Parts: sequence; structure tokens; C-alpha cells
Amino acid sequence: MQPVATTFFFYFLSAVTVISGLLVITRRNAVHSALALILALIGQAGLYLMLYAPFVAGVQIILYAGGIMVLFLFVIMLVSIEQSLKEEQFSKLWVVGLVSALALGGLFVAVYLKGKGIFPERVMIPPETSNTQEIANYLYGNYMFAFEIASLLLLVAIIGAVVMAKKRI
Amino acid sequence: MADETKAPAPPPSGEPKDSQGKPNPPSVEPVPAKKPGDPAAPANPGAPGSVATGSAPAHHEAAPAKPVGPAATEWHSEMVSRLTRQYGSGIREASTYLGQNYMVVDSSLIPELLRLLRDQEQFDYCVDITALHYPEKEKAFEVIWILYSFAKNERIRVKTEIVDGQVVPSSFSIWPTANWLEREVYDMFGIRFDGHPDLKRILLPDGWKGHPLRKDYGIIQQDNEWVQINLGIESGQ
Amino acid sequence: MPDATKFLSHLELGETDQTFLDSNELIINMGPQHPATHGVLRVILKLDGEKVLGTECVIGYLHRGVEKIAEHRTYTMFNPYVDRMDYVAAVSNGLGYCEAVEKLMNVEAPPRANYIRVILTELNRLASHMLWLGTHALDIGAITPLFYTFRDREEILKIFEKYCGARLTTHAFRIGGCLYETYDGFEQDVTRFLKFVAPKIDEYEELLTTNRIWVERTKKVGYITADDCKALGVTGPVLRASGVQWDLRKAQPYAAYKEFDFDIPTGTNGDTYDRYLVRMQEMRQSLRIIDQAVGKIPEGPIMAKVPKVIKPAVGEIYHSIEAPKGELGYFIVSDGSTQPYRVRVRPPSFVNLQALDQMVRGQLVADVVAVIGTLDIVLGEVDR
Amino acid sequence: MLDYINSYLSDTVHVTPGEAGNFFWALVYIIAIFAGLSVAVIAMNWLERKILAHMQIRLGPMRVGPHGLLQPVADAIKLLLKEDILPSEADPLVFWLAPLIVVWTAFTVFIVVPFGPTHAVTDMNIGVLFMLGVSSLSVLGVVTAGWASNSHYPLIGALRSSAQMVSYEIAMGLAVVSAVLMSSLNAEGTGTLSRIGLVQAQEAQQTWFIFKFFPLGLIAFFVFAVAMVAETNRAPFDLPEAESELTAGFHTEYSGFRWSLFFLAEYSAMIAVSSIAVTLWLGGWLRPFPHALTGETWDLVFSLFPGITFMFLAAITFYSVARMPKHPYFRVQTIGLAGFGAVLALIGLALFAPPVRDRIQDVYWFVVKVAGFMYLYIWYRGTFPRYRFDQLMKVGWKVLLPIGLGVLILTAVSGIVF
Repeated sequence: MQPVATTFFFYFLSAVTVISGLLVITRRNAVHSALALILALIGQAGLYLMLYAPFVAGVQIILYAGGIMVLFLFVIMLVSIEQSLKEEQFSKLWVVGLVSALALGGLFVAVYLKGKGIFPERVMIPPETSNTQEIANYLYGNYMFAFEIASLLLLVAIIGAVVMAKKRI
Repeated sequence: MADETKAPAPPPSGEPKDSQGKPNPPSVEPVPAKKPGDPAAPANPGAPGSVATGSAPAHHEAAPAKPVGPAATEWHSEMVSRLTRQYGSGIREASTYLGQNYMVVDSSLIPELLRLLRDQEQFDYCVDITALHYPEKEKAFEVIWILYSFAKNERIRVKTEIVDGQVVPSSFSIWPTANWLEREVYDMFGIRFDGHPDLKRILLPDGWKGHPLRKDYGIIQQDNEWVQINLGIESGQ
Repeated sequence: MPDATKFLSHLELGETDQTFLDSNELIINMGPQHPATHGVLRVILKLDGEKVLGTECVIGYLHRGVEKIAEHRTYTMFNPYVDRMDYVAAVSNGLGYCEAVEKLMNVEAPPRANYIRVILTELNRLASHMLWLGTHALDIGAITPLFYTFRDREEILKIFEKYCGARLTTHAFRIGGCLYETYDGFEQDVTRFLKFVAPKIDEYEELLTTNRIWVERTKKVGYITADDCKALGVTGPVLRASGVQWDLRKAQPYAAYKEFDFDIPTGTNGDTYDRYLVRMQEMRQSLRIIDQAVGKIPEGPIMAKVPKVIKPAVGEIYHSIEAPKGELGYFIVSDGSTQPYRVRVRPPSFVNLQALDQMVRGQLVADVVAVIGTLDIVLGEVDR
Repeated sequence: MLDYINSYLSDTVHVTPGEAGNFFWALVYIIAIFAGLSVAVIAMNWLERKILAHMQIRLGPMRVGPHGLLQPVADAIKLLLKEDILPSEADPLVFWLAPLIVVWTAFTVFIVVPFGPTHAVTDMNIGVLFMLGVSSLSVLGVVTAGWASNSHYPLIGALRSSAQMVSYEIAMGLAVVSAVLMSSLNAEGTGTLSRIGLVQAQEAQQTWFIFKFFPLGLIAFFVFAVAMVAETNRAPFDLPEAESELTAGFHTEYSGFRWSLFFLAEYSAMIAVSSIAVTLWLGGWLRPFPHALTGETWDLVFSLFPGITFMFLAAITFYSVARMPKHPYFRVQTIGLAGFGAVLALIGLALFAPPVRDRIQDVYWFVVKVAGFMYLYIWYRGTFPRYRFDQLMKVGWKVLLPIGLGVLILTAVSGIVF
């Protein structure tokens, strides 16, 4: 199976994603962290491409980077963020943070020690060419019901938003 | 430059009332009889040269004798008679000059008379509110309302004389157009209108001191202090 | 007569109270150097998001103290100042002032002068409406009409220039009549212009009247009822668009308007679209008047017997004419000397602008621009 | 290295360089597209001024070069030399980043634009999806530009334009889906998102999608045409930089080179979006009536078209050279214009040569169709006033969206029925 791009790109993309992920949490300015998050999402989309999943990469760009992040930026801009900048950054719940960090660390160590054994042996057939068609068949074939439930959920969310805004007009 | 100020009150003289339309051409009228009931205009000291007295043009300098201009005549209309019956001496004078009717009323009648004119007499459009300044008269200011009635297609002027500093009731509640018109009169003459929503200067900057259209306000006079503070320049004078 | 409190400007500038989404209101300045305020007008807008809660006009940036100057100039010397007030419709200003002084002196301009005056005033009304249409459409975003209207307005200005040497502030009339005899070929120029401009007005209509976006941007925008117009003293096309059939040229005819038949276009629901239609019709009516007038200019003198030095008798007079923007009135008080004791100008733009707050409340920011355009105000006249 | 290059040129390979993994040719195509795009932007700049001027009975730029031909060059130099002001409290990083985001998105869209069956940088399986995704990223650039300028009006302008772009993306998406649906009416029953595939589907079904199921294709095309104008903030929807209300939208604080980036991005976005419309509805590089007028003679006639157009342009140039005033001041301009005419004539002649003629066919037809759309943009700007913001939203949500949905459903139904 001919790799999509040389391994260099894989390291480059994952480096970009990790660094911008760090940037998200370290930046004081909300807009900077939002932009860093967008960069991380686009890096992730690149990784999906490397995994022969162009459809998911496309959807990732449209939904996350193009849609949700725009709303993030809207909220950041409309709500005045001056006070939050001045407040003391360090939250008091560092105990909880510490415990969860330790748990995650333990998990990583366990995976590293076990090596490949944990993951199932099945090798995915990379349906590179007809990826979108495959997804379409699954989506509208076996998982039709789940798809309908999801769209119903979205409908409820939209109606909720309209009702909330309706009060105003 | 001392500008010559004169009492411009309409010359008291009687003349047959001409039609409301186009005034007839100026005719040399008989010796102007002094109108008794006109306390407002002081006895017109024989106006220098310009007003010819007597029927024959008296001898004076080279300019040909200019016939005395058209004179204000008594304005008889049932509306005027109704108002005089109701307010009596309040209506000082109601006359027509060059075909335009105006009445001089006492300042105490102001909001009530105007409201009556608007409601009963259908003068529903207040064309203009302005003022005049006669420095030498003890009632120094004259406030003028120009009213027009769409129904009767008729235009009249209501005038009152007030002392400097006297507050005139605002006619904003009668005609909302008075809002800016009265603000401009205050801005230019310093006449205060009570009952006006927010009486402040409209054309001149807010901090300006002095009311330009008063006769005692020089033509090139400026509020130097305001100019220095705001524009930071040494003003012209 | 609507009660006055309605017209109070809701602009308590002091405190900004909370609105629905408890975001404070936005107080922004539009002007005085804003591209769409037709000169130096500053409008303080109190916004809740896009909706206008209240406006306050700050004017006076162009105040030159014309009325004070009048008291130190002779009657003839003050004549050119009058053109500088509404510099877009300068001829009408001049006509108003000259006729007021003539009335004060009880003098009648000869018929030939009256005819020339009517022709030039109606041409000036056309030019003023054309400039209005160009800038109004530009504010709403249609760029093209501006160039069409200015090309046609140029023709009118050429006729003015040939007649009296000036294009805009023409100072064409004198007290007692007109100073200049019509240059030979005046009638031909005017008739050629009439044939040239008639289809052009249809061109403007083609561009805008049925243009969906233009209709959507102007219908039900800047709505004002007839009663509110009368209460606020609004006159001219704005009043006629609200359904009041009143035009000083018909109600109290002056100059030679008695001899021409033309009708007064009126709108029905007093919104920006109706004002646009009324003004377009008015342009066509002006063409009708000019057409009738240019054919029958009577022979005879163009200047009444007026003394060299004008010293009207003591007295006062109020004379008003139908300027393109509304009723333009002159209240002149004479004390018998060569200089007027007081000249009060009743400017239509100043009074019409007062209606802006009433027309714009509850509309959106983009409509403020459209309404300022439809009021057709000229700041030279507002500030005097 | 040489055989690496030749490997792609051998006729057997019928795949875009990207897919063939041949980076050299992909790079060549990228450079070609960059050059073509900048020439197109320069031409658009001149054309827009000239055409708009002639629509408004004025001449447009005439002074800089013959008939203003050097005007775009003058503009470019002016923008490069102008001082690049950074507002005091603005956020320097985001201020610098915003125009870049807008330009990135405007240019990355072009890697999937198919100028011919094999003339595209690459052909992704999700071509159309990728384009929509990237064009939705440009909203970020606009929003950050407005926020970074840290002043009232740009912020309001930015929020407005991003709200507009977001709401019109949906209408655009729906129109695109109905076109893709049409492409799936072939044997295996699954359509394709790849743009070359779409054009080939139109070729296979022997009809441009605009004419398929007669009114439906046209309506979908109409929805897309309106949405694309709104997407690029142009003509009746150019509210964000509405001079008459707010000063000038999100790029008020930008000047000099940064402002020209926005300017460049706007034009390339226009070209990109109209290229989507051309590929999806007007049969990308297919020449008109590919199947009705087949046969040797017709192929020859259509292949002569590129040459004819350039010769026609040269003729116009020479005609205007003839009409140049004889005054010595104009001598340089006449020579310049004559030279420009000669260049056009040469290109025309070159296009008549058989080897060039065949290769250039596809690209020529694609460019002509996109040029048609460009003329439409300018025409809109000349005639339409500006929509108010709430009307703009009303059209987006209450008019285009329902129509888009309706067309989608009807296409699906007619797909099954016919």
C-alpha cells in the first residue's frame, strides 16, 4: 500500500498538532488560544488524510475549523474578556488536576510496556479510492437508525436555540 | 460702528382697508392721523426726511419725495372680533400690513391663545417662531409666531412684546416643531422658554457665551475665551 | 394633532440603561464627516444592536451667521448671501428673497421677468432633485444613477452659466426683476434640453423603480404620517408623500405660477419609496411648467421701476415660496433705512431634519442613511 | 531526474500529477496556477474599473498607460510602497495573521480546480467537500481581522460579514449536493465528489447539469450563483464594507501591502467560487455541444476558437491604436498599445498551431466560462443597490435555503423516476 506521504509529513503534522495543543492552554489571550486550537484541528485533519480517510478530513475542516471555531471566536469577541484576563489564572482545584494527570500517566506507561499486544490483530483494509462511497454505504446501510437519531437530536438543538432567541424579538 | 437704530414700529396711520389679495399701488394718503390706542409704538418722532409729511411733497434734499409707504390698517375679521370679545385688552392690536394680518397680544395670553388658534381656528401648522430685538424700548424683545392653516389657506402672525430676561411659555406642547425653533431663538436672542423639553444651544457650540442676534452683539464679536480654549487660536479681533 | 411627548428625543445621553440581552446600548456618532450625511451633520445614534432607539442631531458646524450679516448689509448687497444657504437650489433662494423685498416695497416684477424667474426656478428644482436622486441612490448602494443624474444636471448648469455666468450660486435675480435679458438662443437651449431630459428621467425610473433591492430598501422605511408632518412643520415632497396635497405654488401662487397648469404629485403611505416617486413625478411636472413657460415669454421690460438705493418703508413682511426642499420663508423687518432691521429665513431643511428622529426610531442603522437621503437636507440651509 | 520528469509526460498516464505522485509536475502546475491567477487578478482589476465605468457613462482609467492598461501595475506599486500602519492597541500577531488566513484559504482552493481532464494540481476523492471546507475557513480570517483592528466599526463589519458568509455557506452546500446527486445517476449508482469525476459525469450523461431535469438544474445553479456572490461579499451583498453606513468593514485599519492581500484574496475567492459553479453546472472544460456537433469538422471549428478570440482582441487593440490622437504626447502610448496588440496577435497565431491547439482546448473553454461569471460580478455591482443586513439574512435563510432543500428533494425524486 503506497503511503500517502513520506513519514516526514507524519511527524510534522503530529508535531504541529501537539505544539498548538500546548499553545491552547498556555496562551493568556483567548483569541490566540482559539487560533491555536484551529491549527491543531487542521493538523488533525492532515493526520486523517495520512490514514486514508479523506472524507473524515474534509468533514473535520468544515465542521470543526470552519464552523465551531467560528462560533468560538464570535463568543470570545461578543463577550468582553477583559475581566477574565485580570483574574487570577491559577484555579484552586489543582488537587483534582494532579490526580487525573497521574491516572493518564499510568495509562500511557501501561500501553508502552504492553507494546502491540493490546490492539486487536485485524489489519484495516485501506479503502483509499472509494472511501466516501464506503462511508456512505455504512452510514445509510447498517447505521441508518443511528443517523436518524443524530439528525433528530440536531433538530431539537436548533429548535432550542430558536426558542431562546425568540424571547428577544 | 454705531449702527443707527430706529424704532421700526409700523407707522400709525389710518387707511381704507384694502383687499386681502395684492396690495394696491402706494397712494399718497392724507395726513397720517395718529392712532390713539397704540401705546406700543412711541409717538413716531417726525421721521427724518424719508417720510414726507402732508400731501404736497415738502422740500428736502435732492432725492425725490418718496411717498409714505403702505400703512398698517385695522384688521377686521370675525375671528379677530371673537378674540377681542374673549380677551379684551389682551389683543393689543390686530392689523394688516401689505395684506398680511398680524396681531400683537399681551405676553400673558401666549400658551392659551396659541392653543385656541390651533384648535378652534385650525392654524395647525406653525411655520416659524422668531424674535426681534429693540434695545431702546423698555419691552426690548418681540417674539413672533407665524401660523398657517391648511384648511383656510390663511397665514397670520402673532406677536408679543417681552422684557429682557422674561421667560416665555414654550409652545412645544402645541406644535412639536417649536422644539428646534425655540432652541434657535434662545441660542440667538437669549429668550428662555419654560416647558421646553431640553432648551440648549442649537447652532452655536454649547459653551459659547453671548447671543449673536442681539443688537448689542457686534458683527465681528466672538466669544474669545471659547475660541482660545477649544480652537487654541488667538481669535481675530 | 398627535401629542407632543411622542416627539421627545429618547436620547437621555447620560445613562445607558440595560436592554434585553443586558448588553449596554451602543452610542455611536455618525458624522460630522460621515460620507452619507450630506455635509457636516453629526447624528448621535443610540443603538440596541442594529436597531435605532433614538437619535440626536448636532448641527451648527456650517453656521455662518447669515441673519446677523443681513443686518449690516443693504438689501441688494445681501442678495448673493441668500444663494449660499441652500447652495443646491440657489435660484429658488434668490427668487424668495427678491420677491419678499419687492413685496415689502410694494413693487411688482414685470411679467417677462416673472416668466424668466419661473423657468429658471423650475430648472433649478430639476437640478436639485437630480442631485438628490444621485446621492440618495449612492447612499443606498446603487452607484450608477449618480453618474446618469450628474450628466443631465450638467446640461442645466450650462444653461445657467450661459444666462448669468454662474453655475451653482447664480445670483440670477435682482430686487424688482431680472438683471440679465435672456441671451439669444435661450428658448432653443431650453427646448432642446426638455427633449433631451424627458427620456432620461424614464431611464432613472428604469434603473430604480422596479429594482427589487431598491424597493426593499425603501418601502416602509422612514415612515411618517400626515398629522406628524403637520405637527413637525415638515413641508415639501416629504409632506406630499404622506398624502397632503399642498404646494405653495398652487396654494399661494407667486411669480407667474398662476398662469401654468401643473398637478401636485402626492404619495399615500409616506415612506421613502413614496417620497422617491413623488420627487420623480415633480421632475416631470417641472418639465411641463418649463415647456408651457418657454413658449410664451411675454415681451416687455425685465426690471420694475425700483430706485437705485432701496429704502423700503418701515414695516415687516413674511413671504414664502415652494423651494425644492419645502416652504422657504423670508421674514424681513425694515426700519426705513437702506439696511434691513432683521431678516429671518425659515429654511425647509432645518425643520424637515427635526423629523429625522421620529422617522428613524425603531429602524436599523442602514435606514438612518436612507432617511437622511430622503429628507434631502442641505447643511448650508440647516445651519445658515 | 530526467526520466522522472518524462515518466509523467508519456501519454499512457491519464491522471493529474498530484495523483500520480509526481511532485515535479505538481509543482509546475502550482506555479502555473499562481502565475495565471495573478494575471487574472490584474486583468480583473483593470476590467472591473473599465466595464463599471462604461456602464456608468464614464471612461474609467485612461491616463496610466494606453486606455489605463498600466493602471493595475500602478495600483500594485502604490500598495507596495504605501506605509503599512499597525494600529496602536491592535494585537500584532492576530493583525499580521488575519490577511494570511484569508489569502491561504483563497489559494488552497485552487489545487482541486480542474482546467482539463488531467490539468489540475491533484484530484482528491473529496474535491468539492475540500473546497467548501477551505472556503469556510476564510470566515476565520475575516473575523480575526475585524477583532485585531480593535476598533468599533471593523468589529461590527467583521461580525456582520462572518454571519453573512456562514449563513450562505449552507445554501451553497445544498446547491452543491443537488449537483453531486445528479452525477450519481450512472450505472453503479454512486456519484462522485471529485471535480474531474463530476465533469466526466456530465460528459457521460451528455448534458450540462444546468440543463438536467430542466428547471431543477437551473434553480440549483441560481441558488449557487446567488450564494457565491454573498460568500465573497460582492455586489448586492457587499454590506460589510458598506461605505455609507459603517466606514469600511473589517479591513478599515489595514493599509498598504496587507490591504492588497485582502484585495487579492477577494478576487481569487471570486474566481475559485465561480470555478466551482463552472465545474458543477456548466461542464468544466467541455466545449459547447460536445456530443451534438461531433465529427472532424466541428472539432476543428471549436479548436480554432482560442486563436480567434485572441486575434479578435488584437484587432480591437489595433483599432484603438488607429484612433489614438496624433498628438506627440500620445506617441509613447500608441507605441505601447501597438506592442500590446502585436503580442495578442502573436499569441493568437501560436494558438492556431495544431499541437498547441489541441492541448489548450480544455483550459480555454474553462477560462471563458469563468470569465463569463466575472462579467456577471461586475454587472451586479453596476446595477444593484445594497441589501440591508436583515434583508440579506432573510434572503439567505428564508429564500435560498428552502429553495435549495426543495431542489435537492426534487432532484432525488426525478433521479429515481427518470
